[in-house]
Amino acid sequence: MTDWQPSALQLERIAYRQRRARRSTLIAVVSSVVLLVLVAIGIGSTPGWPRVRATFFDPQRAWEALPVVAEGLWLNIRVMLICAVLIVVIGMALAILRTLRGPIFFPLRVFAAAYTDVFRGLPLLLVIFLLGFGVPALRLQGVPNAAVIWGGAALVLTYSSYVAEVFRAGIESVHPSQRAAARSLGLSYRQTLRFVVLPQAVRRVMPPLLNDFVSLQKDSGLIAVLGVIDAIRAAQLETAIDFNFTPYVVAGLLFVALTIPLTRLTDYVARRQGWYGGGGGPV
Amino acid sequence: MTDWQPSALQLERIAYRQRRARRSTLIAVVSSVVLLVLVAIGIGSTPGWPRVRATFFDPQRAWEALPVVAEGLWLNIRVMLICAVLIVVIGMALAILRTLRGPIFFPLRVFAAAYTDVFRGLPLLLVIFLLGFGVPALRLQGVPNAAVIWGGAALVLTYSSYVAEVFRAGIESVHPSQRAAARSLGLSYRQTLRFVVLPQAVRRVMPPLLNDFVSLQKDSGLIAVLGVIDAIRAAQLETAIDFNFTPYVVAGLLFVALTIPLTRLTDYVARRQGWYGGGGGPV
Amino acid sequence: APEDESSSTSTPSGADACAKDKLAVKTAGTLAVGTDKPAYEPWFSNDDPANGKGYESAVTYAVAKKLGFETAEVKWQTVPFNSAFAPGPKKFDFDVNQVSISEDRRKAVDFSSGYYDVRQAVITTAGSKIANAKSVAELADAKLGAQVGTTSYTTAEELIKPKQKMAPYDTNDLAVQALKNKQLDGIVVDLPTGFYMTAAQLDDGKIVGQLPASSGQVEQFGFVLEKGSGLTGCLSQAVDALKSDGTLANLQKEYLTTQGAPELS
Amino acid sequence: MSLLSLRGVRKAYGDNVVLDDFGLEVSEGECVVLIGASGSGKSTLLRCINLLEVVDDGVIELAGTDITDPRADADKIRSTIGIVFQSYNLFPHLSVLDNATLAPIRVHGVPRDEARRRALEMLDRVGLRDKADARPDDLSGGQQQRAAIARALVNSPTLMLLDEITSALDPELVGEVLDLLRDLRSEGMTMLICTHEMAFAREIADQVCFLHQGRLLESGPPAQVLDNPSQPRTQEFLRRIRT
Amino acid sequence: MSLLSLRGVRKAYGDNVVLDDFGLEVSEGECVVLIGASGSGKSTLLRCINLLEVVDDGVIELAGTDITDPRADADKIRSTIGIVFQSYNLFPHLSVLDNATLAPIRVHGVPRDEARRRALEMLDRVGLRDKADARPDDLSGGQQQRAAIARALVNSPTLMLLDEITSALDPELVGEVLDLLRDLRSEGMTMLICTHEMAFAREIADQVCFLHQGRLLESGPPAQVLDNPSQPRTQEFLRRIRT
Ligand SMILES: Nc1ncnc2c1ncn2[C@@H]1O[C@H](COP(=O)(O)OP(=O)(O)OP(=O)(O)O)[C@@H](O)[C@H]1O
Ligand SMILES: Nc1ncnc2c1ncn2[C@@H]1O[C@H](COP(=O)(O)OP(=O)(O)OP(=O)(O)O)[C@@H](O)[C@H]1O
Ligand SMILES: [Mg+2]
Ligand SMILES: [Mg+2]
Repeated sequence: MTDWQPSALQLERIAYRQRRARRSTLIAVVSSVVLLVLVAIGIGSTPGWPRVRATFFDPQRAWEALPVVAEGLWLNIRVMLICAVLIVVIGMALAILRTLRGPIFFPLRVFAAAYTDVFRGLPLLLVIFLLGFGVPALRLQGVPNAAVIWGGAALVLTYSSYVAEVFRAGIESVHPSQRAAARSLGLSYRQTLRFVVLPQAVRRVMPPLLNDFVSLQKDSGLIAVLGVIDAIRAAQLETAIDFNFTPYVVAGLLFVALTIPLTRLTDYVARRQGWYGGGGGPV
Repeated sequence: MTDWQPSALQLERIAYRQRRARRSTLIAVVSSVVLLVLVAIGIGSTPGWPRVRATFFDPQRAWEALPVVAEGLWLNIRVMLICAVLIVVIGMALAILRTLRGPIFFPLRVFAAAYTDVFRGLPLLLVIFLLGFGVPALRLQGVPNAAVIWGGAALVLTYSSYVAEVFRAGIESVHPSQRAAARSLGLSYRQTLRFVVLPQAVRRVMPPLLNDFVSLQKDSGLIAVLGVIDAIRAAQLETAIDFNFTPYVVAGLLFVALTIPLTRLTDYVARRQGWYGGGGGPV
Repeated sequence: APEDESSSTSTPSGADACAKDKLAVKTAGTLAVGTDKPAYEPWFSNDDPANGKGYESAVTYAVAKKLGFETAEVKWQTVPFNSAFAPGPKKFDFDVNQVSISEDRRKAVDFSSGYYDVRQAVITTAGSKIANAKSVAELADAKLGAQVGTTSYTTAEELIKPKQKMAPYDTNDLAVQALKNKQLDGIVVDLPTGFYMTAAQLDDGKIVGQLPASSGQVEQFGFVLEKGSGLTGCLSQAVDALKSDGTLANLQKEYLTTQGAPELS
Repeated sequence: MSLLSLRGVRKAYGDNVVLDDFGLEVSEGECVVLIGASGSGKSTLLRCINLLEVVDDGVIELAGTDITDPRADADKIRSTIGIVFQSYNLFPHLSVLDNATLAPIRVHGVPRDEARRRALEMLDRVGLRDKADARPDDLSGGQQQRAAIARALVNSPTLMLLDEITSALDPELVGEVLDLLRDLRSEGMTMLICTHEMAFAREIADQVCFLHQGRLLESGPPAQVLDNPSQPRTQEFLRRIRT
Repeated sequence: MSLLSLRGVRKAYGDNVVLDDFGLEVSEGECVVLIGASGSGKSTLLRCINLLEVVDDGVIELAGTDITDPRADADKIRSTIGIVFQSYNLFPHLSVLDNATLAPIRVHGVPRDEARRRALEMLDRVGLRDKADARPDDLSGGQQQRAAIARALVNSPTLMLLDEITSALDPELVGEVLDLLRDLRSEGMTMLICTHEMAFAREIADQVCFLHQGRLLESGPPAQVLDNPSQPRTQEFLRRIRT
């Protein structure tokens, strides 16, 4: 069987498919390049382009702003990493509470639903204000005053309600016959969740989950309203010096540079492990 | 069969279950009330509480700020509604491009992936700056200059990349045997998507999809940096009058008031139609 | 005040080049003036730039009059700080928003002559650890805040070199809130705003003192114009005229409290 | 005494009464085969016994305890009952081997190596050893069914519920599964089997029960029910096969 | 001339060669039954014919055109071939009736009312009319199987691929499905059926094919293959049933 050699017909088919794939890539590449060039020429020849380039895309300004903005980004990253752990834990707990069945758990479901509704509905900025300015204003003994801590708490409260909904979607999408099979083997409710439902649920919602972490990374900057300096705020401070917006673009590129490897890696792993679809079929 | 009367044993079981459900509700209600009262007393007795109450929860100030903030909210709602339509369309298209199979579609998949990566990674604020300040600065002929339009475009670009990932998760979670069944009946790729894959996909991702629309509603306010007044901005203006944060709280409550009916309604419909789980089983 | 270097950008050629009908305004017969919303005291009054009260409002009307515009011909519009200097066409003829003149910024916009020589000050609340500071050096250990995008922030960083990172806030209101919460030891603001804050916004506010002028230069607030605007020269002329005839000094006396703040050594 | 005893069991989905005043006694070590038309309630009955559905009325007693009592510990009861579902319900994210070792390791506390050894042995008996590392989605219908059988049997439950477990198997494999069940029965396992294959029923059953519209219409030894049914409905049902 | 003709078909999943140099001729109106051990490649063969899998080599000709040609219009070809999957693959979000009317309305352009009428008629023939509005998840195994049969047959394809379509059916229903298939055959439908039930094969087949490890080992009329197999492997496979 290993000595199988494709027939002439099959070789012709393979060649045909390759030609088609190559042609479509070619068309795509050529048309993209043409489009890009056209857009570039079009934008480059507008009367305002030199000013826009100087204001948004000044390489020297970018280079100067880089260290400061990168330092701000470091705050985003730290806040994001620490909050992400708490958010996953709390979000998962809320999602589990919401998917409990039976009238006994009615109050828990109501609690989780109310939490999600309120913290998802409230603008993050308001939660940050309330916690970041409100709590320290209470002058409680022994409670920390630091802006980062209360800002982080606000992020956790808000994002855990988003993540809870994402997990819930995953949990509800697992067919009930899977639970039945697990329980029939004697697994408890917890074990069923842990070994059967959640592994399937989490895989299915990886893309929206990543959505939330990418936007957490960016929103972690909102705690800047409490007076700490994140990447965007650093860019703003730089911009104020000479009214040049390039530092913002630098911040944006840094964010994208952070996000892309994360996304590509997750996608790669997911596809390799067959988490998405059935992979590869022709239909 | 319709004349079936539960046996005494069954009546006893029903009563037992009701007792348990009632007891758990009672425990939950009592413990919540106790907790709330304790927290209220705890907060109320802190030295800073009178100041915090006056600063964040001043009923008269709230009443005064309400009309202005509500007017700002009206802008959020309009921007959100218009953008939402575009976002769903573009997000869906991107998700479909990303889930195409076969080497011919490789370039389309790459395009969709790149779009998602870039616009999901870029901070919304930067996209708003680039479009809202950059495009008008090009001084193009016949291109509208209005801040709301470019701000809206920035929202659409950014959010469609989020929504694309949500839809993609839904599409990938539909078992490939469903596609096979549809194609085997002679349905085309498009028809398979439309009648078989998407209806199942969209139902599964309703919660994260709502997530994105709730946060779109709030982020629609970011176009305030371009000089239009949304709810949060209106609250800020009110706050500047007398340095009282109550208007922010009013804005927050209005947002929550908008979100909750939407969420509850979707959940109700989803549960009735059996979109979530298998409903009702004991396991 | 030292000789103003900014008026040299484009000197009007003839004497009547600055006549009302020759002015390069957006819409003939009206003067479109931008400022942010909310408009803060003591530069404006009651968040209403059109009432002629508050220093910047009053100066604007005085300048308008010099250029030949009636009060009713001055049209105010809301311009967020960021869009005041974003590239591209502007809808306003000039913007007035406590913007400090600097050579760096001149790359992006035009400035008129300065209409106010500004000093930065540090304010705090009674009982704070810097309440009795006498020198800049004593402030180095304090946690200070300032509004983002202002020269208050950059000047303070340069002069005080605080050991803890300074906290930038979107608005001065937020900085005041943080000060009340003891999250800050002091706020750096321009002196007139500092007086206003200690009087109106803080229960036990206190001016610690004025910062020395940074690197010997006098900081000035100027009107912001579109880069290469044809109006810059005439506007500067008008400001200079108001300066020399004493109008500006009178208006400062009327609206801005600047007396009684100790100098920090 | 009966190991399993059902009395007056009722289960309805909405207006559709699927089990109606159902009664059955199964002694220890007995093999009871349920036959009946499609939709007559066989699978529902198995699901009720395994507490995957809550009965609307009636009592199900296992070894003398009422397992339908809401106070009963459902997890513990289920861990002594095995079930092979008609639709297999394998865990798609786990390999065949992991499907079969999940319960031994997590529920019965068998050490991992021991669990793997036993599972591989069981997979061997159903001819699936070479697919131990495959995902369920990559298996043929018959392979999935055998994986589900192995997953349930590896726990050696005292009561085994088997739903159409030979429907996707070829005649050779049916013979092997029959041998396997006979072995387990000789080790004392009690079995309740739903099937449409009368030959299979005849081979293994101690007692054959004929379900009709959610009621137990007729029961007895295979020779009696399958060859000399007393009820006209049973006769009609069985007529087709003999012609 | 043959309606369907396979020559040298090969299909492998990784190293696992599932179909190997497979050849088969099916004439118009013929009913060919595929038998063989679990995992021998029967379902894969049907999926390849329906272009749900891309073959690695070989030719599949339908009515004289090579459907494995990458230039072929797969949608059009599939719309003339019906398939009932071993695992049913009903659409869970649609009612049984909607499952059965989707293709007639969307692919064949049948007016909605007409499509419903025909679908209900077909559901009636498989005894499922009263479940027309039920969701697939609420059906018993046999009911799902019948819904899948109805969904495929309602399109009156010229070639029908049927994978273990009686596995979940009781003897009565098997008889009815047999009648249904005979009717359709007399209307000219060509059929390719996988089954493990030799009695069923004997009843319906014009030609029985025995698959072994992805190859066609033996084929001929049922009487020959089932009663007098020439290959030792076939003999071994069939021995179990006769004992
Ligand atoms: N998607 C897949 N990936 C990998 N291997 C597969 C896949 N589908 C089928 N196989 C393998 O191909 C072989 C043939 O499978 P197929 O489903 O055709 O068998 P079958 O003859 O229909 O068996 P059964 O009678 O059990 O249904 C099996 O060994 C199976 O494990
Ligand atoms: N979840 C459900 N909701 C509503 N009705 C259901 C549900 N499950 C089963 N039914 C109905 O209950 C009846 C009995 O189903 P059950 O699965 O017990 O039949 P069965 O005897 O196993 O049939 P088969 O031999 O076809 O597997 C059927 O009419 C079915 O439609
Ligand atoms: Mg069943
Ligand atoms: Mg098969």
